[in-house]
Order: sequence, then C-alpha cells, then structure tokens
Amino acid sequence: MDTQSQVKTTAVKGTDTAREVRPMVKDIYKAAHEARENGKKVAYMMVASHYDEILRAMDIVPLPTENYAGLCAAKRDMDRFLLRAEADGYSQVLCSYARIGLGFDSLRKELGHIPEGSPDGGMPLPDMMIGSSAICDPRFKWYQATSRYLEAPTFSIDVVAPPPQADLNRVRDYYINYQKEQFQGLIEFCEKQTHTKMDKEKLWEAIRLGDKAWQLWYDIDRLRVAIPSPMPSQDHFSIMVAGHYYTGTQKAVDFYQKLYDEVKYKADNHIGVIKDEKYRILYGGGLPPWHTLWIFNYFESFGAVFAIENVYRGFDPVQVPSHVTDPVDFLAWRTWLRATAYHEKARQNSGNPTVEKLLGIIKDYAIDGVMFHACRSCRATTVGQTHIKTELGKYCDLPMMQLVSDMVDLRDYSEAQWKAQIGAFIDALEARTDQE
Amino acid sequence: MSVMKKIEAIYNNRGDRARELHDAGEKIIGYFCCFVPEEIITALGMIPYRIQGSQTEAIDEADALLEPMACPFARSCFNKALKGEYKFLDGFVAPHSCDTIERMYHIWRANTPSPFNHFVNVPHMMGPSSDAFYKNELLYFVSCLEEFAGKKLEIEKLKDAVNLYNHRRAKLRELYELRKENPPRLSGTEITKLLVAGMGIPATEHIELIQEFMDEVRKRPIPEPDGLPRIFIWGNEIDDIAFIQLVEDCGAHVVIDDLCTGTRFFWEDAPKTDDPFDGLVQKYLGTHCPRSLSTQVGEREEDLENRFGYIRQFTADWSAEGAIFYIVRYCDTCELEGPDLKEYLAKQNLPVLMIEDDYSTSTIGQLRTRIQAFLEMMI
Amino acid sequence: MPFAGIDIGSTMTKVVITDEHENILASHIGPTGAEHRHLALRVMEDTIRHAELSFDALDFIVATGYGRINVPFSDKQITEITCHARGIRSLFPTARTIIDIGGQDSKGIKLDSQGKVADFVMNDKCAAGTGRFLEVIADTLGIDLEKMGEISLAAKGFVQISNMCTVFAEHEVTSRLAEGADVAQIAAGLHQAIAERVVNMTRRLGIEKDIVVTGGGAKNPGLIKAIEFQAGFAVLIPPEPFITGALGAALAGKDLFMRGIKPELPRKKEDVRFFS
Amino acid sequence: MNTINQYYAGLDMGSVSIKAVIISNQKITGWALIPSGGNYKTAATTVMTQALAAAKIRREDLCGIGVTGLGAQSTPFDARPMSDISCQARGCHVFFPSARTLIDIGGQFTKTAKITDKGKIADFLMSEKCATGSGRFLQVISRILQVPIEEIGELSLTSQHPIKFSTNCAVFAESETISRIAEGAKPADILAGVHKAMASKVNMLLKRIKLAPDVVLTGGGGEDAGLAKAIGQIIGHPILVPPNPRLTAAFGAACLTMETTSG
Repeated sequence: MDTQSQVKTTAVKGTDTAREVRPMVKDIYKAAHEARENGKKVAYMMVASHYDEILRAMDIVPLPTENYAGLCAAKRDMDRFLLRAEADGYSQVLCSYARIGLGFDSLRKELGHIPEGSPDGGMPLPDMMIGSSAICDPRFKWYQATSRYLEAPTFSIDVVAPPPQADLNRVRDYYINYQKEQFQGLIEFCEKQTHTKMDKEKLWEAIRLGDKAWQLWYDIDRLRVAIPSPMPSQDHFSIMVAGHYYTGTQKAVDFYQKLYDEVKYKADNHIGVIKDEKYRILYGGGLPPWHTLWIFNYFESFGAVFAIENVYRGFDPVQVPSHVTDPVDFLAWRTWLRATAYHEKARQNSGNPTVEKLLGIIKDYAIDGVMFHACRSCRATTVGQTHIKTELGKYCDLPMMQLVSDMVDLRDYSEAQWKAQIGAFIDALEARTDQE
Repeated sequence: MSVMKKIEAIYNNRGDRARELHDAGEKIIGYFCCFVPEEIITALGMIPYRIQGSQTEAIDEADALLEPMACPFARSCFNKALKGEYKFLDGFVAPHSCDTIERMYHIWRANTPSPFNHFVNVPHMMGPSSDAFYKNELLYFVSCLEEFAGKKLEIEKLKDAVNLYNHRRAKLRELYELRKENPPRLSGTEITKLLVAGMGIPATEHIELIQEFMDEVRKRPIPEPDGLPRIFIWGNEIDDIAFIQLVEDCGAHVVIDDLCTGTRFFWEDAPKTDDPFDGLVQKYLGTHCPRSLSTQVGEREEDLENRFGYIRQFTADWSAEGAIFYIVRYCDTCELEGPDLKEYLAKQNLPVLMIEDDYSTSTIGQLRTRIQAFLEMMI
Repeated sequence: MPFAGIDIGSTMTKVVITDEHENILASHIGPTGAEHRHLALRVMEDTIRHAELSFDALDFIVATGYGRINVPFSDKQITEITCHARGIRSLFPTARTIIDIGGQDSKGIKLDSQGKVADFVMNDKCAAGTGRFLEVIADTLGIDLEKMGEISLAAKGFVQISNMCTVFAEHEVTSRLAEGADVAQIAAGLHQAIAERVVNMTRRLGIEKDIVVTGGGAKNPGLIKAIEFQAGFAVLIPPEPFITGALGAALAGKDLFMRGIKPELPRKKEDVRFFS
Repeated sequence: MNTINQYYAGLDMGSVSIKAVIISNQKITGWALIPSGGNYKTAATTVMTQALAAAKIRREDLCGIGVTGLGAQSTPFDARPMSDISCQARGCHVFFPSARTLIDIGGQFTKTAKITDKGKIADFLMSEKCATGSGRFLQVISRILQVPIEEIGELSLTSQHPIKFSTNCAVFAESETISRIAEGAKPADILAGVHKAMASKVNMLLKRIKLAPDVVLTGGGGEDAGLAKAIGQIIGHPILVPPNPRLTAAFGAACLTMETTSG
C-alpha cells in the first residue's frame, strides 16, 4: 500500500475551520518548549479528567501525552517508540498510547535529547506529571512507570462515577464530596509545585471559558443533524483538539465560534460533505484509527458519510445548581452531572446509559448504520462495544459493524480485512434501503 | 479420607458445596477480587463465594458478548456464568478493581443477572478522602444487601465476622510459616489447592481444613536438603494449580507469593476498630494490587522501596532465590507494574522470569522450557 | 570419552557426538514430523554407528529441544536455551548474545563473561518471528523456503509488512501480490519484519557483541542480512546452525560427567515419548 | 427477462485460489479454479481462459464479467469489484432461495451473513484476527497429521471420541495437536476436535448476527463434511452446502452482473 498518499486525514469537503487545527496542535508542543525556557511549569497530563481548568487557572502548561501518541500515529512515526517500550519490557498488548509515551521518554533518556525528527519537535521534559483515573486504568498508572525515565513530582486524581442502577440520591453527596477532595488535593499539589496559591477568580474564568467552548461544540454537533451532513467525522477528530487540549482558553471559544458559523452556513445552504449523500453513519464508539483516518474517505466513495460520533465530546452541557458558589465545588458537581446524565433514562429503558445516548443520536441524526472501532490495546473504549451493539440491536434495526485494529499500533490493522467488511457493510445498508 | 483428598475433592468440584448450601436455602453471594469484604456478607448470614474461572475450559460462549482483548480470567468467569455454572449464586458483587471487571459487571448483569446484583466502587488513589469514600460505598453496599437479606446488619455480628476472617488469616499465615523450611514439607501446589478450595466454602469449614492440613504437614518427616531453588511468585489470578505445579515439576520449591489468590487476600488482618467499618476500609484498601496507586514518595529509589518493600520482606524471610511473574494477559496495571518490580528485585540480585500468559493450561508446554531454562540459569 | 547430545525439535531431530576435547566425532539430522517421532531413537543409533561406537560406550547422553521431556535413553534433559548457549560458547567464546530462530519459536539469549546464560527471552507463543512464519509465507509466495533468502537479496528496497500474525501477514502478502508488488521485495520485507521482531525482543536483554545467530533461520542469508540491518552490526554464524543445540547438549553432558555425575546403565533403548 | 444464450462470467480472486465461472440462465456452463500464486493478473487471465474453454465459448460471447474477492482491484478485466460477501449471498440465494444465513469459510477468514428473502445482506460478521475460525486452521492441522486436506472431512466423521482442545488459537492448537498425537490420540478424534473448535468459533459469529434457518455453508470449508456436521450439531440446524461451494462467490458475481447489465 502506498502509505504516503493515504495519510491524508481531511475529507474532500471538510470544513475550512478544521484546517486551523494543525497549527494549534503544533502550538501545544511549541508552547511547552517555550514554557521550559521562560521558567513556566509544564505538566504531562491526561485530558478529559475534568481538571483541565485547574491547570489553566494555575498557569501550568498542559502537555497531553496521549495526544502526542495519536500525533505520532497520524504521522506514521510510531514504530520506533512502540518498539522501544517493548524492548524495555512493556507488553505488546499494553495501551499503545502509554507504549509510545514510555518509548519516547526512554529514547530521550538514552540520547540525552529529544529523538531526531520527533513529530512537532517532540515533548520537552515535564516539571510534573498529573494522571487521572478518568476513562481508564493506564491513565493513572502510566506516569508512575514513567519515573523510570525521568524524575518529576507525580500526582493522580480519582474521577468516580456511580453505576446506572445506583440510587443517586443516596450516593450523590459522598461521590461529589470525594470528587471535590480529589480536586482539592490536586490544587494543593500544583500550589506546591508552582509556589503560588490558586486564584479562585482565575479558576472561575477558566471554567466559564471551558463551559462556553463545550456549549459551542455541543451546538455545532446539533447543527450536524442537517441533511446532507455539513461536517464529517474526519473534522471531528481534529476539531476536538480545541475542546480537549485548549480547555478553559479564549482560543477554544473563538475557534468553536468560527466553526459554528461555518457549519451553520453549510447546514442552512445544504452544502454536504459529499455530493449525493446515500447513507448516514454513526461512529458508535472506540478511539479513532489515527494511523488510517483516510478510511473515512473510503466510506464516502460509496456515498456513506459519518454524520456524528460517540467519542471525544464525551458529555453534553450540564446545569450545575445555582447554590454552588465555590469553583472547586462546581467542578465536582459538573463531574458528577456529566457522569450521570443518562442514568435516569437508562433505568427506565435499556439499563445502559451509552445505549440510551446512541438511541437518541440515531433518531435525531437519521442514522442508517453504526460503526464501532475496537482497539486491541484499549480495554476502556473497546470492552463492552459488542455488548452495546447487541443491546442497541434490541431497540433499532440498523446494520452495525465493528472494525478491529488499534488507535496507533499499525500491526493490528489489516487493510484487506477492513475493505472487505466495509464493502459488505455498504451492501447491507443498500439492502436495507431497498426494503423500505 | 486424608485431608489432601478432602481438599482435592473440593478443589476439583468447585461450587459443589456452595450449590449444596444454596439448595439447602442458604444465600450465596458471588464476588470478584480482593475488594469486597466477606465479613459484611457473612455478618448478614449469607455465604461469600469468590468467583473463579477455568484455565482448562476454552472460552467460547463469552466471545459472543465480550471482546477477546479483555482479561481472559474475566472472560473465563463470564463464560462459566453463561454456561449456567454460576446459577447457584443468589448475589453477584463486583468491585471496581479494573477497567475489565467494571465493564464486565454491566455485561454480566445484563446477560446472567442474579437475584441480587451490586457494584462496589473502589478508589484507585490512596488517602484519607479515599478511605471516607470507600467506607460510604461499603455502607451503601450494606444497605442494599440488607434490603435483599430482609434484615439489618448487627454491628456485633460484623465484629464476629471480622474476628472469624482474621482467625482464618492468622491460620493461613501460620501455614505459610511452614514454607520457610528448606526444603519445605508442603508444596506450592498443595497450598494453591487449599486456597482455591477455600474460596468456594464457608470460612468456618475452610479454617477446619487449614488446621487439619497443617497438623498433617507437621507430622511429615523432615526431608533431606535437595538444593532446589526457592521461588517467589508474583502476578494476579492463579486459581488453577497447573502453573505452580509446572514450576515445581521443573525442579523448584514455590515458597511464597504475592497473588490475588494468595497472600494478597489474607496477609493483612482487618484491624479491630470501634467502628468495624474503619477496620475493613484499612484492610481492603490496603490490598497490594497494581490497580491501587500509592502516592509518590521521594525520588524513584525511595518510591520503589515504598511500593515494593513488603515484597523484599517476603523474599528475604522466605529466602527466595528467584522470582517468577505470572501476568494474565491484558492486565494493563500488571503490565505497567511488572518492569518496575523487575528492576527493584534485580537490585536485590533476585533473578526474575516475566511470563505473560493467556490463562489457559494449553500453553503450559511452552512455558515449561522457559521455566526450566530459568532454573538452569540459577544453578 | 564420547558424549552425545540429542536435540528433538518440532520438525527435526539432531544428534551430535563429541569427545572430551569438544571435537565433533559425528552428527546426524533426521525428521521429527508427527509420524516420524519414533525415528528419534533411530537417528541416535545411526549417529552412534557413524561414530563407530556403541550405545553404552557413550559416557553421557543429554536430550534437549521440544521433545526432550521423555527420552528413555538419555541421562538428563536440559533446555535448548542452556544447550544453545553451551554449544555457542564452544564455537564462539566471545559470543555474548545469541539469537536462535527455530521452527517452533525464536529465542534471545544473553551470555555472561563465562558464557553462562545470564538472561533470555522467547517469542510469544505465536508463529510470528519463527521459521514456521517463513514456511507459510514462502508457500503463499509460491517459492520454496530454501530459495527465499537468495531471492530477497536481489531486491532493491523492500515492501513494508505490517502484520506479524502469520495468518494476517499471509493475507497482507496476498494483497501486496495483488497490487503487483515484486516477490523479491516482499520476501525482503518479511525478513525485515521478522528481524525487527526478533532483534527487538532480544533488546530486552541489552544486546552486546559478539552476536551469534543460530537455528534454521541462520541458514537464510536474507534473514541474516535483515538481522544485521536491524541490530546495526555484523553477526556470527555457526558452520552448521542446525546442530548447535545438540552440540551444546553433548558438551553439557560432558560438563556433568567431569563433575563426577555418572549415568545409570544400561540405558532403556526405547522410543521417545512426547508430553506424557 | 430474456437471457437465453446470454453468457456472463464471474471471477473470484481469493487469497488462496482464483475461480472463474461462466453462466447462462443462472446455470453454470463452465468453470475453472487455480491457485492465486504470485501474480494475480496472469492467474486471472489463465483461469478465465480455462473457464471459457470449459464452457466452449469465446471471450466475445460474454455479455459481462463480474469480479470479486480480495484481489478484485487488480483484475485485468474491465469490471467494478463487488463485495465478496454480497456475491456469496447472491450465489447462495440462487441455489437455496430459502437461505437466510450464510457461512463462508475461506482460506483466510470466516464470514457469516444474514441474508434477506431477496438474497441481499442484512447483517454480517467476519472472524477475529485469529486463524482458528478459518480454513487455514484445517490446513495447519492436516499438515501436522499428514492427512490430505480433502480427506480430513471423511476421516473426522469416523471419530467416536473427539478430543477437547483447551485453546481456541490455531497456533496453540498446533502444538497441542502434536502432543496429543504423542499421547496416542487418533487422527480422526483430533480432526473431530478441530472441527468442534472451529464450529464453536463459527457459532459465536452466528450468535452475534442471530442466525435464522436455512443455513448455507460455502467456501473451502463447505467441502469438509466433518466441519459441516460439527457446525450443524452445535447450531442445531441442518447445513446446506451448494455444489462446488468454493465457486459460490464467483457464481454470485456472475449472477449479479447478469441482473445489473440485463436490468
């Protein structure tokens, strides 16, 4: 396969605003390098841990190690890092984001400098590492292992969510309280590292910007119910950078405002991603195949467009009660509300919050078929896909397909197998529309 | 019949005793891992049952519902459930040990629900706020279980239960003392049978077995020195003798372990506290599992000592000469912990063999060569 | 004083007889395929005949390899890892790293300054990076295994093979062929893929010079070239890579004998039993 | 529709073998099957020539050619590649209009599909990245047992006590097989065990797409009576096998082409 020609990631009719993301990604690492020079503190961190605003408020420059792994994959420069981690004794089934991070830090330690030609100049040494138990296990364990390669104060916070069947009124207080104490602990850690007290006003400001950006992002996705689809998933997988890696900044707000205007214009004027949109696909879950994002264009060659995704914009805007006046309380409440948003619905219907969310999407976005991406090295986003697919099938009759590879490890990807399945998936969609 | 025969009978027919009790009207509460206090279940007059998989049965049914990149131990347990082998469970309790167990709880519950189903959230972080949270989770668990049991939990009964399980822990530690002998009069294989057998029967019955076995061992003659290496085993779930037996067949004594199915679940007592729940929190959150993150202490050296000091104690006190890691594949936290522990033990000049396995006896053949070579290397 | 080593692999049985000065008196290779299992004893007897010796004239017999477990006529069984190390030590005293590519698995072995095994790794219960992998692919490419190395050497550059799972590599190769890729370049790509896997596995031990490549894979010049490319320096190859395990077994037996360990005679001249 | 004496060709460029089928009026008038070998293009031309010869017609007599299979994109003929699962479904539908579930056990993968009463795909699932569910597994075992692949089906049927594999992975099963032989297990029992293992894998795919009778087995696996029996037993439905199950996709491709071109 001629990889070079296929590492294109944007669709023919992607949004123009999405093209501004690439420089934003570059800036993440540039900012970190500059910070090191100007004596600002840099932190290895895990996005979507609900603590992003705290770092912004404390002027700590976030260095998202997972994103770097995805970047390496998109640039098809992941093998040297993966292999290095494996040579250091890490299993080939361990989270490939972690393997890339560990491999990168290992190589940098051995060389005494950033490995030549690392994508976007590589990651500078962090002043601290901040993990979290949000989403998966490696996200709090990874940095502990990283201490093999670099000495930096390390801290992780718990992010807890109750099961859907829990009596929310019974458990709410202690869940929120624990969450608050976890954030509080992080703040104390950061204060120790930066030798400055956290300014609650700055935190409020960061939260305001963060929520504003996420509200806009939500509004943009709502625009995507339009037929034909005004914005493809390829764009989603780049524009999420603003929401996750620029959380709590004006830059993210401005970006989404601009994107909103463009998507709105396209929706109003029926400008679709592809000329004749035949099928609208829901990206049902799983991390994207960063190594092969062009595969979405392959779907489009059959008139199938990915209308919406169930990944990255992990939660809808929530309404924190007005009696909450402390920003840390606010974060704790927001975390709780985000985690339990679909619990009530689930209890009344399928018992599964994700299924409820997907059913809503399928209805609102006139979805014709669902695709899941199983990643061999990602337990958190993969285990349960089959279950959700099965449960979903009980409430709606749509062709669904689970493609298997990995978010970055190309060794788990088989183009031939994917194309065979995509072909059949398209035929299944066609067969379904014929019957109607 | 000899005590080993008794133990083997239970080991070979796991679940039979629980099934019997269930049919006799007792309530059997199945649970996973080392984070669900058996004391609570017992105090409410029910019988805890530690859910196990099967390394000899191929996983088939579960593949239709659970991705193959999930921990094979979890898949194997679920596979048994789907085949109706856990019908005797009146309750199903899963702690938030790790991603896979958490995901599986929901899938299990949706496909083979028990009359009672509950999920206990367990903090990954350690600290005062975590203790408070876990205590609240336990109290919530109690209230749900009370509802199911149709009775209130009596603090005195809970204290009795704590004593009961501390008694069993003491007995097991006493038994482990015997493993310090060189050569030991009891094999790791025997211990594994005894421990696994104990997971499916009431604690009182297990304690009798332990005592009987210990008495029998004490009567055994002191064997001649054989110069075989003494091995420490680290890993997660080993609820089948196949692996330990293989190590011993290759010419070694397995003398001490840090396994979910070994010291990890019984080594520490639940301290006696005015509020017994405080003791339970200390004991269960104190469990040494890679899924629990200890707060960083100082520079790496110091931090490793803080994380693994207890293992150095084990290997020193039981004079282990080599360590074998048995990691059930897809256990992310173990995969991340392994290299750190290997580095730590290497500094104690303890050779390490790291094995990543699929929780299936069929792969034993190939493991034999590695283990034998490892032992040859140590001579 | 004659010593024998018998290496019963998944496809071949190799026997070597040496004297106490580590000279090879005789060596012989025979098949081990499922139905040839009973031939192990015959291969042994043939070799003994070549050396003009009798069974009980042998001072020590060590069995190694996949089928070493029940060899009635052997005095001891030692793993192929230890035996390869012993064999290589006698052939290349300067060797510190061994890469063994066999039919059933591949291994990396680290030797200390005395030539004893310091650490080792084995491939992960999967055909990737083993001789079997090459067999399967050679089959797919429609060229015979022996020629594969030569053919790949002729290639200018190589086709990237991303799947190491035998089945999927096979699939990938098929589609590369379908795209009209050059067979030689695919073969070269495969050798690179295997070399990368095996060398990287061996890196877990920390690769030190000299490196020796042994086992069936060492007979494949294309693979050797790839391994040298991946490792970054030249490797040594035994004159007869197939028999290093058996040689090491014979010498390990010699070592034991010299330490005063005597075999129990007479030996049971029965067929080899596997895994029972 | 008037298709009298209208000839169509279907070409299935699989990973292991290439098949060409010539049809007239949905009847096979000639076919050929050769190994894919090194070069798809030449193999395709060869197999087509052979099929045409078998049908006693010339290339010009063809009203259309349909191409499918892994190598379809490198077809030397002017034809838009079609999904092989769809072609399989089409082929099955023509042989067995009552077919609702399709199992295709090929050299590389096993594919299962739900098919509509019109012979179109409703849902489908492909085997994992694991050789156990594929014909490859059979090849591996037949090599170890040194029993020709075409004979294993019959042999397996003679088994009284199929051995139980404790793994679902072909690579592990391979070494396990070797040790079972050593333990004196009968080849027939081993094969029956392999068939059971494969059948349970296939069953899992079928469970996920919720199979409905009738069930049709195609691909190389269809020629293995032992496998068909094992699958039938585990799913509790009789297994239909079309004549020359390895040709079904090529046949389906020809039929689909006929329908599209002749409207």
